[in-house]
Amino acid sequence: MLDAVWLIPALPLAGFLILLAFGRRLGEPGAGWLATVMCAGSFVATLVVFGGLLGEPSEDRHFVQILFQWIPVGDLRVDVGFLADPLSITMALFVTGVGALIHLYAIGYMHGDPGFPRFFVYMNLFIFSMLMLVLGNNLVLTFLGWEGVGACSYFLISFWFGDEANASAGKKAFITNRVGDWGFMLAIFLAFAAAGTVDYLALNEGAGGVAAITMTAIGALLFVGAVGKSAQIPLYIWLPDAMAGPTPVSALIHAATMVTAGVYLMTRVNPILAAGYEWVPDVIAWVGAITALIAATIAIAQNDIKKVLAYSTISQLGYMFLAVGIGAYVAAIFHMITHAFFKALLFLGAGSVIHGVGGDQDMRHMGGLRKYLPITYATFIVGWLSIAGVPPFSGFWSKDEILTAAWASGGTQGKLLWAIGLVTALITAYYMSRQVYLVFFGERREDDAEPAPEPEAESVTVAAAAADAGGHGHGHSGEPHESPWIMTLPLVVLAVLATIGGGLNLPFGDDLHVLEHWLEPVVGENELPIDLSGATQAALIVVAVVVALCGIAAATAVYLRRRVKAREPEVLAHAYYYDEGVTRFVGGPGTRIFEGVAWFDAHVIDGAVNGVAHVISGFGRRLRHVQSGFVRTYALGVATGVVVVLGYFLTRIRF
Amino acid sequence: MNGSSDFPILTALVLVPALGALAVLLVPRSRSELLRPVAVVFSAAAAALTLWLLAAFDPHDAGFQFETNRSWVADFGISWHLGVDGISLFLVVLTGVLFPLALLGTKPHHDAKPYYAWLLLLEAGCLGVFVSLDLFLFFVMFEIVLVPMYFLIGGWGYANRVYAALKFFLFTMFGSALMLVGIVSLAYLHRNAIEDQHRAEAQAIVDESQGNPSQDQQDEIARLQKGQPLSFDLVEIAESRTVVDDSSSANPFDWSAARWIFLAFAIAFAVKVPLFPMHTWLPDAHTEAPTAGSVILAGVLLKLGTYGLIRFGLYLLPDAANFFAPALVTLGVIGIIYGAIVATMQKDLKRLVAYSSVAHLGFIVLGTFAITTQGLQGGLMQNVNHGLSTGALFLLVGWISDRRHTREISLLRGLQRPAPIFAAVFTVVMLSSIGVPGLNGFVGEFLVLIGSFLTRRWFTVVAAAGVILAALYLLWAYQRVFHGTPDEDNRHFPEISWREGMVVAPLIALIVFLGVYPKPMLERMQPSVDRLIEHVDENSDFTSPDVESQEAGG
Amino acid sequence: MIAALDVTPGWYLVLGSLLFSIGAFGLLVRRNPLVMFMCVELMLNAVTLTFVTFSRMLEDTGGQSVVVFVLVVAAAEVVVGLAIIVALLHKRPDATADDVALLEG
Amino acid sequence: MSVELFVFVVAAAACLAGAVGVVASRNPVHAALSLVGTLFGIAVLFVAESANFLAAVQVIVYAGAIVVLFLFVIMLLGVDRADDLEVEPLVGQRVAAVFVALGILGLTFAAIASTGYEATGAVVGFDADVPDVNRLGQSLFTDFLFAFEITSILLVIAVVGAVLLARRGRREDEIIDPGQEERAEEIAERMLLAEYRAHPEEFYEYEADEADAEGDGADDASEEVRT
Repeated sequence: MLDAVWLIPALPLAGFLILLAFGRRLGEPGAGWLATVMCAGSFVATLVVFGGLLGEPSEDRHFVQILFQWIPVGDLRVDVGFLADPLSITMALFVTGVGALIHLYAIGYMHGDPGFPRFFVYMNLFIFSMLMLVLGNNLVLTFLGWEGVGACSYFLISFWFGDEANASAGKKAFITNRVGDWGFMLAIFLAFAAAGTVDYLALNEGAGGVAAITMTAIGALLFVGAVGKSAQIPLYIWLPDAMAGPTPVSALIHAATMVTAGVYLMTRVNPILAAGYEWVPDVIAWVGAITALIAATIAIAQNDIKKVLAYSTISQLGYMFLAVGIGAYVAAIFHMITHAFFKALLFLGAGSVIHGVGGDQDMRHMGGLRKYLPITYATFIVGWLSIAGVPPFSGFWSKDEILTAAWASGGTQGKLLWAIGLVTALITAYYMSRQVYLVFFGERREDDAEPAPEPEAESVTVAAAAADAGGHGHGHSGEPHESPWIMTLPLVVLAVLATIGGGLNLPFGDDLHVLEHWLEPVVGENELPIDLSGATQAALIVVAVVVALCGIAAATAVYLRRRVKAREPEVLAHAYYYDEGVTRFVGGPGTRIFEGVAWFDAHVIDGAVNGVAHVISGFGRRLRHVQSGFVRTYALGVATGVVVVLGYFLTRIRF
Repeated sequence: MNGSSDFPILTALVLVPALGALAVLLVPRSRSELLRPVAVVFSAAAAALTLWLLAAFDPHDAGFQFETNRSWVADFGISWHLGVDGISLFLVVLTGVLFPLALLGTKPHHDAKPYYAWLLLLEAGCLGVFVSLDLFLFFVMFEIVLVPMYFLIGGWGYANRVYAALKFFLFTMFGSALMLVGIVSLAYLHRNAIEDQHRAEAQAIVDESQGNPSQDQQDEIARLQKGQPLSFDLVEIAESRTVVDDSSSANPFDWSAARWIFLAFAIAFAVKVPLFPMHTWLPDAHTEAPTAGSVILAGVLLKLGTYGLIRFGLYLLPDAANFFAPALVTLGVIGIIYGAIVATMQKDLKRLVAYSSVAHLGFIVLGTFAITTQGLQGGLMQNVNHGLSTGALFLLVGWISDRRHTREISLLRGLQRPAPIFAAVFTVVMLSSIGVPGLNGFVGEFLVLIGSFLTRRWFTVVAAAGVILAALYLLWAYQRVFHGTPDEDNRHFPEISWREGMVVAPLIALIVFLGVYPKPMLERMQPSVDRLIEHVDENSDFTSPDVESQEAGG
Repeated sequence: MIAALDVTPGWYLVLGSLLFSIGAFGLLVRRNPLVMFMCVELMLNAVTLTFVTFSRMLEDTGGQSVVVFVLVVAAAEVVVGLAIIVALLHKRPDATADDVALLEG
Repeated sequence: MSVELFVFVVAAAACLAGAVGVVASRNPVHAALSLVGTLFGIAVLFVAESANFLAAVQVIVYAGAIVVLFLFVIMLLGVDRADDLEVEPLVGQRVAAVFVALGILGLTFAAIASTGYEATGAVVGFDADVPDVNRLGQSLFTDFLFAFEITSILLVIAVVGAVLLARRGRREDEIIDPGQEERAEEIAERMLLAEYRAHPEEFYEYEADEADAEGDGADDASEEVRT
């Protein structure tokens, strides 16, 4: 059963190749169906392997399958091999599962788009890369997937390349990721130089043997990579722009799977983090916490329905890193899973809304949609409650576990992190409720389509989305209409998952910690022990619930009841001007530096060469006139030569 | 000498294209439609020979294979000495593969006959450089390469071709002159060293025979005291280690002859590579050359430099090479960053690709002078990768400028709309050039970096940043050229034709194959590279790093 | 006293050098190509004189043989040179050596 | 005062006078004549040095042939008018010439003086009673045979070259028949007339063309005549 692991990535790869060859001939919707089937098949394969792992006793629940040697050079040996253990399989499960659902959804969403087959080519390639990332048994293979998903995200963000903004958004994403990849690569080199291997198992075993400082460096560098991929401060700027891509892409890549790769990587190498100095995990925790808070605050003032979700994604990822930092790996993975459910749900819902209203993404033009889009509305509500942290929805349990762990990690640092997490939870509940009220409640405000005062990048993105709506056939802006079943079905499924997902790891009683026991063999010894009295835990839970409800209540007061005037500060709408600042720097001084270097090349280096040439030719031009053409002048020269030679020989004479 | 059949394949390899050039010249003016087939047939024959070479090559032999060694100019000990090892093998194959594609890729706009003749002569020269094991022969081939390229650029190039051709010629000549000095002085020093050695031996015999040597001792002495002939044999000079870097005085510039000679070689090859300060001929030459010329220039000619640095640097003068390695690595890293930055700012698509070559070649130099097996193999592989990806890029750019009669990036927009397949091909090549895993570019870059990280850690940290810049300039260029909505001029951009597809297909196939399964290539390089590193390790104070190897899982 | 005025070969040599110098001077200062040629002849004769003198001093006939060759060369040179001059002066009867400066760089 | 001294002084005086005459006389004819003086002086000195044959050859070839050739050329071209020696177009030429001449003179003097007026070479020695003609022939046809043969080739080449240079080749475009020119003009006029009859409306530009074409033709012709 375990031997089927190679099938997991192989199926999407096959789909990719087939679509590459015959995608146009398959056309619509055949291409979409093929891709979906491949993805689903890979999900089934994952289930098979999962079953196989369940068969094993928990201590040796890891299985390595080497396909072939990839880069064998001297001591370096990089295999194309898969590591199937609880962590990777868990990841693979929800990647393929959610992926299959989103593929299905996309068949409906991309209906009528001229690039329909191309879209699914990219999607399958993405699934393949993501699975390589997850299942790879060594850093380099993970890096392959890592870059692969980056490339796919580049393709998919700039999918509607007709608009420059989409193109630059994709480019921005790829390059920002590359900055992180720089750290990742250095980490690989350092790992090889220090431990002589890039293989996870060997590394994690040998982690103790290597100098702590080296391990610290490796961990820190890997974290740099994770920051880039998972859109943490300071490299988060690409994710909001990435919303330029089609909504299924936002749901799959920029919410559920790819952006969580950083968390996965950190969890994967937890022994390295443990072997290094303490400050690396602390940095991770703080970066995560601050990112969570900042992104949440920004989300308050966004008006683009997808932008809100994008910032909330960043903030949720911050939660996960917070968990990783304090060593609550299980909580991190747990939140990753639930987040995959509800955030995918929310994005797909948003997509359904955009699809319903004909491409407009500005929430201020929506409202009262609940009677037009009943299913979307219902499922969106589920997602909302889940992310807002209202029991019994899944988001509540995972988030609460992180908060508890933060509290339990002890010390003022633990308390501080806990407090930040709590505030973030409050804000999260607030802005999500705001979104729900603006979109679904109240009455329609479609008519008052005043140009929105937004950062230009954002507005362009909206225009792009509008263009894309125009792109697929029915961009009418008349009566909003519910999406076809093919789009609502995934919504329903995800809603169910988002509701019951919390059951994976309920805090009551040890035997309910299913996920924890399942992940035991991977994170076991480095997992932060939760030694809190039941009372404390209960208290924490209550606090969390209360906070979430407060947030919702506040939003209700502001946006539903209109009791309080809505306050959406410019600075938040502009995301603290960080992105714009970066853009201005790159466009200004950065470009000028580059131009300076180019000028140096063209004028100093090349100029030096041409200068030499000019000097020589000028010299020749002067020397030319010596050749006067007068015979007697030449004769004079000859005679002078005679004199000189004569004199020379005379000096040679010995008397 | 292993894998040798009685058939002198290397000689044939050098002669076939030369004969092809002759045949092209013999085609009557009236049958000018035959020119192209004839040229293609001969270059294809050469390609077939190289592939046969690849097949017959013994992967486990570190030494030179298929050797032929005939005396050429006996008085000066110049010999027709050819051979390949794991280091030169793939460069030979690359040359053999690229030329037919370059011939098929584009047609000359005029004067087809000399055009094809020059190209074939060029191929002969390139192959000769890679297989010649005699210093003088190497030099001759090196120069033979120069002339056809000069005429190709000057005769069939774009607007500014004459300037570019002259610049290219002068730069390379400047280097070759130094190289000739180095070669000759090396040969003489070698001869003198051996003669001194013999005199000492003779003296020893005289001493131990207390003045009255026996008959055979006298013969021996006579033999030893006979003057030695010159020898330009690369292998002999390199293995006998007669010219060593023994400069040990406190004065840092009191250099031994070996260092000066290495410096001469290094400058000659640095011009060809090109390394940072000497690179300025390259953008002009690449930009002004006809498409086939650019492809060959980037794909093969630049490799003459890197190959020379390995053969004449590490192999011939290991200790001097070790002395200068830091300087060369520094230049390489500067080239990586600098080339990328300048490329970003180019307005001309072809010029941009040309500057990207500077960056890529910087990686190769870095890997070469990291003197680790990973670095060297990565560098060698990067040679091939650069030949494939940049060659393909030049083909594509050439086709673009053939269609649109401009290479100005600002005049090209949204080409992906009218020509999606063209764009897809370009994307694959671009990603390979950026070094995205799964394509060949990554393997080479990764090996170079991981290899150099072992010995030149901080250089590597900087060089790795070049990977970011590579993404920057290529993606930006791609966005400006292929993305966006096409304006009136670009709306009717023709899709890639079948012929073009057939030309670029092998390149794409190789790009993917080497990215997914480079092992066959790497394992053929391994023995020779390891032997070279041992050679350097023994003959210089360089000590190759030892990675305490743990059992890589599985 | 009279013996002091014995004519030694040195006198001939001095005369030869004088003639040579005068010829050279004339060649340099005169512009008329014909006269320049005559100056060349002067120099040649100076040399022949010297040769003959040396042949006498060393009792070696070789010197005289060389003079024969000088004569031949002079003859040939004059023939060709005068032909050139004819061709030149035929077009422009008042041409001097300075007027023919086609080789000016 | 011995005979030898007397001969030398007179001959030397003649040589120098002639030489100065060649350089200084404005008229080429005078120059040529003074050259004769020099040549005779040299011939006399040859005799004084018992090189009788050479003296004879000197007189015959030089004075007889070469100088006559000079005079012939002068007369042929009729360039026998005095050229002024006051002007010197080349700046500093004369000063330089003086210095060079003095340089040569002084250096040769120094060379001669440095040997103490004695030959430093190895004395070969020949018996004086064999006539110099015999000796000369001996050496020419033994030691210098090869050079001697070469001189013949040299002379042939010189002759050929002289002929080629002197001969004025006829150019293709040269008009042989004097009447040809007029005929051409006549034909042109007739063509013009025919054109005008055919289509008078286009006539004017034709007229213009024909006119200046004709003009060109005329100019060419006149040039031909001049050369």
